[in-house]
Amino acid sequence: MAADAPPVPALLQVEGLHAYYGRAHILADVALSAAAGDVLALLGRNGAGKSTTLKSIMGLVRPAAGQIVFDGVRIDGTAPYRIARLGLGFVPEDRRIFTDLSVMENLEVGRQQPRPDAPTWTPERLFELFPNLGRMKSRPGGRMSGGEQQMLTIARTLMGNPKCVLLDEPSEGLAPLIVEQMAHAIRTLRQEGLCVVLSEQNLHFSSLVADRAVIVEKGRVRFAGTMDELRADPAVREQYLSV
Amino acid sequence: MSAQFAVTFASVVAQLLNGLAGASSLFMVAAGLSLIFGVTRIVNFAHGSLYMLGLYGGYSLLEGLQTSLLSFGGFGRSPLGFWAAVVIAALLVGVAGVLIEVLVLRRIYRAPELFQLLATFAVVLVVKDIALAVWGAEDLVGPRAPGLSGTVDILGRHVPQYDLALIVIAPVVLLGLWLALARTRWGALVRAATQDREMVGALGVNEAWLFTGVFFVGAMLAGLGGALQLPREPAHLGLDLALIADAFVVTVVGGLGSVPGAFLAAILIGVVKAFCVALGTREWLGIEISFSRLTLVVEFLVMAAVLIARPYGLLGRPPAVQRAATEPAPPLSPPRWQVWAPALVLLALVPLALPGDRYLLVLLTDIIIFALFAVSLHVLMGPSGMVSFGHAAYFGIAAYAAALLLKRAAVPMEATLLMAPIVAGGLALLFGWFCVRLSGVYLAMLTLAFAQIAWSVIYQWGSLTGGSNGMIGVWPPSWLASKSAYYWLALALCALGIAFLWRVLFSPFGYALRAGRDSSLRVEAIGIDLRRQQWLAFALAGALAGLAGALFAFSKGSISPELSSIAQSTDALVMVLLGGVETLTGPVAGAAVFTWLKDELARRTEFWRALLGLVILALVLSFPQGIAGGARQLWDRLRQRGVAT
Amino acid sequence: MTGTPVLDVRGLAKAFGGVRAVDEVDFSVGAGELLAMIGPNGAGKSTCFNMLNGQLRPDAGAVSLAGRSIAGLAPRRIWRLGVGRTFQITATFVSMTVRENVQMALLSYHRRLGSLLSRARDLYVAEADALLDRVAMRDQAERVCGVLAYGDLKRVELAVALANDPKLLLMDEPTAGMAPRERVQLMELAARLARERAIAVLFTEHDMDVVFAHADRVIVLDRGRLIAQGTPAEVRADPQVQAVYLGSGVMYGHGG
Amino acid sequence: MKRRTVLGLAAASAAGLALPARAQQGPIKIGELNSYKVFPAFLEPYKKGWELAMDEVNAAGGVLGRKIEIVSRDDSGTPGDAVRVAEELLSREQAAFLIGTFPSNVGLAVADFAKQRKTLFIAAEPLTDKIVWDQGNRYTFRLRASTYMQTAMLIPDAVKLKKKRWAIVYPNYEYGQSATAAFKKLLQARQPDVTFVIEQASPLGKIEAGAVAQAIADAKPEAIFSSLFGADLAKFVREGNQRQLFKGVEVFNLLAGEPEYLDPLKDEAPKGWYVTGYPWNEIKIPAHAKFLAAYQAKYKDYPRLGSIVGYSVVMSAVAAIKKAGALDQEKLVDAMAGLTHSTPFGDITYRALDHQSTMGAFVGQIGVKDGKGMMVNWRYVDGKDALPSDDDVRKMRPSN
Repeated sequence: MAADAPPVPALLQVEGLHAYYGRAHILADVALSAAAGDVLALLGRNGAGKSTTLKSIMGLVRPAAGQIVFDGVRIDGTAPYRIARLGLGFVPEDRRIFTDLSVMENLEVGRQQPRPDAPTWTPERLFELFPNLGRMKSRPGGRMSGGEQQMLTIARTLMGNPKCVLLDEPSEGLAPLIVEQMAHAIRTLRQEGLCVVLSEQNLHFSSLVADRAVIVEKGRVRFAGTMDELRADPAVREQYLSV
Repeated sequence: MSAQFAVTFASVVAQLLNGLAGASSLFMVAAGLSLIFGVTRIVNFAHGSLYMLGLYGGYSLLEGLQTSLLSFGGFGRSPLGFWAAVVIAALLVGVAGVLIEVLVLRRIYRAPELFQLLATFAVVLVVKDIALAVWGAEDLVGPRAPGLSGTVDILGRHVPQYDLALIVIAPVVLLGLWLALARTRWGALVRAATQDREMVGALGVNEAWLFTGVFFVGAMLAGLGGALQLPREPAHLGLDLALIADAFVVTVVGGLGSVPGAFLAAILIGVVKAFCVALGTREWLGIEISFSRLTLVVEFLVMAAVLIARPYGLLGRPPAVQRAATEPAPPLSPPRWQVWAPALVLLALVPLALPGDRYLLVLLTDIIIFALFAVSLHVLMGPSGMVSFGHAAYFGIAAYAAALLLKRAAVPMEATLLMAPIVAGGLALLFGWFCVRLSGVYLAMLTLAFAQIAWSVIYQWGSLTGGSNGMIGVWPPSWLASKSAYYWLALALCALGIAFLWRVLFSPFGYALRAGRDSSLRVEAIGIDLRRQQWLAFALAGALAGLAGALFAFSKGSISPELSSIAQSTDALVMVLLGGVETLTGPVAGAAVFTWLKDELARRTEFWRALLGLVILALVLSFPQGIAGGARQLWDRLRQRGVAT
Repeated sequence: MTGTPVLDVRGLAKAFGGVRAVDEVDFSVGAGELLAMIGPNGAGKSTCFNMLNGQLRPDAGAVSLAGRSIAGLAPRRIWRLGVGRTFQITATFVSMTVRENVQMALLSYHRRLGSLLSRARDLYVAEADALLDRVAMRDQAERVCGVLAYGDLKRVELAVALANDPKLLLMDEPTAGMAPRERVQLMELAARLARERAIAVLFTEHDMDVVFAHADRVIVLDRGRLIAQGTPAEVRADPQVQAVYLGSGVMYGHGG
Repeated sequence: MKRRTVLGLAAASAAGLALPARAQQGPIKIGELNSYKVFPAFLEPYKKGWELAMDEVNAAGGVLGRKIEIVSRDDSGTPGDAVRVAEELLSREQAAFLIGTFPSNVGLAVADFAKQRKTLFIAAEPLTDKIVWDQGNRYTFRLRASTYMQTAMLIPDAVKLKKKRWAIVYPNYEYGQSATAAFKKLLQARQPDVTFVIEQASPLGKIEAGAVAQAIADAKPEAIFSSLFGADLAKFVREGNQRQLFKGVEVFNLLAGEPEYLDPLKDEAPKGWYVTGYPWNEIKIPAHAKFLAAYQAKYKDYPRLGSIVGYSVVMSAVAAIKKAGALDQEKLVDAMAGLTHSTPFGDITYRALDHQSTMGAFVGQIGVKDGKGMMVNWRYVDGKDALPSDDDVRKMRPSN
């Protein structure tokens, strides 16, 4: 599928991914790819397998079959920390902030060595991206609002200086104003040359930030193409996204 | 009659110092335990064994330094040599901890909660036999600390210099630990992993090594606590279990995961014990109270009081929602009749098929009774989500109730089988009222405290219970005198009891318990008084454990306090975990395998304890869901493979 | 609105460690009415909710349900008085089937929880299925909640919340995690139920398309205070609300 | 075989549940059970003791023309397991009768089991007085000098010192409690003006030695009676020494002269304490010399008191079989009553009156020589001289 291919060589390439949860077959033959500077939206209804796809890439769910290549290295079956150290960052859907740790300590946990081929982040740079955080450096994560936590969880992942970030439902449960800030942040990441893969239900938000989209339904890929192609195809939107 | 004497200021000070010195090692062991629990959620039963290894290791190192060619002109007898031995022993124990973590625990982190406890229980058995083989059975009295073997006069009392050294060392260790946890990257990682280890891994931290590191530090602290006791306590084989209960008490009283809390709790308990000794026997309002006898159980009284007043210990906080690495419990399914009905028939036929084998009947009677005991515990642990470390309280109390009713009140044995469970259920109702107000390990430890209190009452109330000797002549009437008659009775009653409990789990009452375990938030939001349900479940489980206890008493003809002991509670816990918490048949399988294994191995080999430990470890590593759970998982995996290909 | 409101809140306040999470909030909801509570993350919406459902005890203020004070009562007592609720993060019994989840609520409603020997799954099956029909989950009645999709769990929660025939329904972000059309369907369902059964509905929501399409009235909280209230149109036009919450408006207005 | 096929109960019968071979003309099996893993310090030498005895008996041609075989089991220190193991020994191993046990509760449980099964049981070690008195039965006999007897052996020295203010410290269970009760009763009978200024009961194995030593020192006693042993004793000695508790104070300590408990103290063994025990290297009677030589030759180690107990209990068993001339239980029990035979401590008799043997103990003081503790000024006290009057015993013992 030509439309599926990113414009430049893929940084992240997933093929034939299968995953189970207990007895349930969650993913069946999922494929996707994304390149540096590329924002790929993984769309689909709740329960379609978006989150499991991201977790499988990150190694948090062990895929039953399939091949995942990141930056030229096969990473399926690899421990999550090794995947993270290759420069793949993960932002979970429910934020998973360390509530007992302060903002600075949360960032410290995410810190990794700078990478020559990826932007280097410092707390100062991150506070420019998320000004709110800079005003609450020593506040425990548990005493922050949902929006602030969402910023912190992205900042924490960026402290690892990733080449590619997986964002699971970044707009979920946030006030419209905060969602706008998230969109701004994701666009900034793209400008920095990062590869971003995000899972979303919010087509509108996705169309603001993403270049390409993959639609998953019942664990299978039903559409892969550019955002423009998706916009031009109301039937697909209707059938798989219930828009 | 003991004469009363006044407690003077000087003696108060001296006893305070005794308490503080006694608290020092206890603090270190508890801090290590707390650290390990905080990060890995492992209730490390083997922590006492690590402490014991610290003492033995320190002893051997000092012996080596003093007697071998390495003595370097008395280095072993110099203060430097002594402290070097202490530190090296602690580090070696840290390495032992690493071995335990890497070889065993790392493989089962994703197993259901508390399953790791089973593995560490097995480690206790193995380490104990290793220590016996390496160091022999005789107590080993270590040397006094060179340079600190004298005493200091404080208010006319001779206070050992070494005690003062211990009093100084503990806060230094506390400070060091606090700095490491609060001020270093390692500390931040440890605290983060305490809450969400999977996320820490996803951020590029090698959690496995982080855990290993934590285990090293925790084990090293236990080893340090042990090695520091060398000048005060002989190395002997009973140290592991003597200490582990105390260490748990201190950890929980202080608040899980709180190192300063452990410090405070150790001091509190050390000082309370010292003052109980100092008070001796006192008479108040005509009632004589022997405080020195109270030392038997005082730490558990303190723990019960603290937990009732502060459900999360002195400095503990309600735990942040911890992300379990485990999957949620699967739905409960009733055991298939195709399995249990033939099994029951076969069991009933045993006396007819093998009329000569009295012993098989005795063993099977034990297994059947323990199966009911384990199932009654499982009702709490599995579907209700309440772990009890003190389930033997009800087992033992019922055994005593039955025996006393029979011997003292001349109640027919048949009637005692009805009354004893009622007594046990009543006691469970009393204890449960407090317990269900807590959750998690705190709940478990409160059950343990109550069980110990029950045990100590049995143990101390010699005029009624026969004290540590127990009671003999608790035999059933003549129609049950034959082994097969009693076997059938036990089989019938235990099968009925188990069937009743299983039935209850599928009743509205049982559903509400399971609902409460799944989501206490939702349960409250649909009008269910969860505590009340749990409270009644506690009583029900207690009563059925009581039935098992009464049957046990009459099957043996004699009882003694260890029926309510920690060891008996642990056995039940091991049976449930070994079989698998998440299936109904698990506890039955666990009871059968554990009882049979123990009997079989003890008969065949001298080092049966280590062998039992190794077999349990093998089972743990091959069936991380328990024996029954493992069988189910295997089935799932086969099906999955079928679908994928 | 006519007569006594179903829910009436006056001067509600709660502080945590000196921070006023909810500060002198007044509002009421009438029978059959859908009231949306919106505001930035951390504005005090959850605190407010938790005081209404008994999870938290208010520091000050009155909460009355159909004229009866419920402030400070335990959640289960409030439920018995006729308050159903759904949670922001779904709270279901993951080891039970969808039907069993609903049956659980029915068993509690009919006070059958002391029963030790009857089989729970055989009780109130028809009633449970009727409720599941209403939320279009009947076909998944036998599935275990642990494997259900998030949006489906939300619907299970709604069915559970309806089991006690409530006067008031508290829904915390009822459509979070759902696809756009599912959101619409769920809120339409809630609105229909509210009107048919004269249930008062109070909900929080971040999806402004949902709020503006379905709420009868909207109240806006910011830093614990009520800063605006009125019809969706009035609130939408409020510059203060735009500044603290709605933003430029690019994030909504595309739904349906 | 067919029965076993019918019983496809693989789980329960997997291994080792085969029916016992009914070998009538093989060796005579004696069932032995003990808490080897719980009390290894005492029971390892004990095991060596009975192994030596078994070898000697068999080398001499056995008894009744058959060799003896001791089938030994670990009872894990609990009455429940002990009763099960005892059943296994009798029904599966076809043991002729039972010997062994260490803790009192296990001893009593097995005694009651023996009564129920009408089988001879020779309790080797349990010290509780009840096993032969309050709860004695026809089938149970006990070898060792009981708590009461050992306490009584110390009384003459205690009375001689004419100390008025006594402190007591004991491990808080049957043995310590009875020792304390017996000591108070016997001392008060001989010396009515005595006062007990403090009584410290410590949890077994968990004594708060510093606090206990301090509390006793604060009570300013003239003498101390202790029944501590093992780790508790070692801790108490060390903490007491440091706090100068024992300066000018006479100390009596049951069992502290037994090598099991004395040897670990090395040069810190408390000089001058009055103890019961076993000065193995100074006993000159021929029976002991022979035993000592054989033991040292076989194990390259010196015997502990446990070795004596293990050795003697087998000798008792063999003597009983020989006297009974058969393995019939009633004949064996009748043979045991009044049985006299030789042990390394000299001849002993199992009294028909209460089934207690007259094996005595060595009473003396602790001295230190070459950095090792040892007993000095010791004498052997025959058990028969430390027992209450026959009338008193009859009153205590149930009439069955």
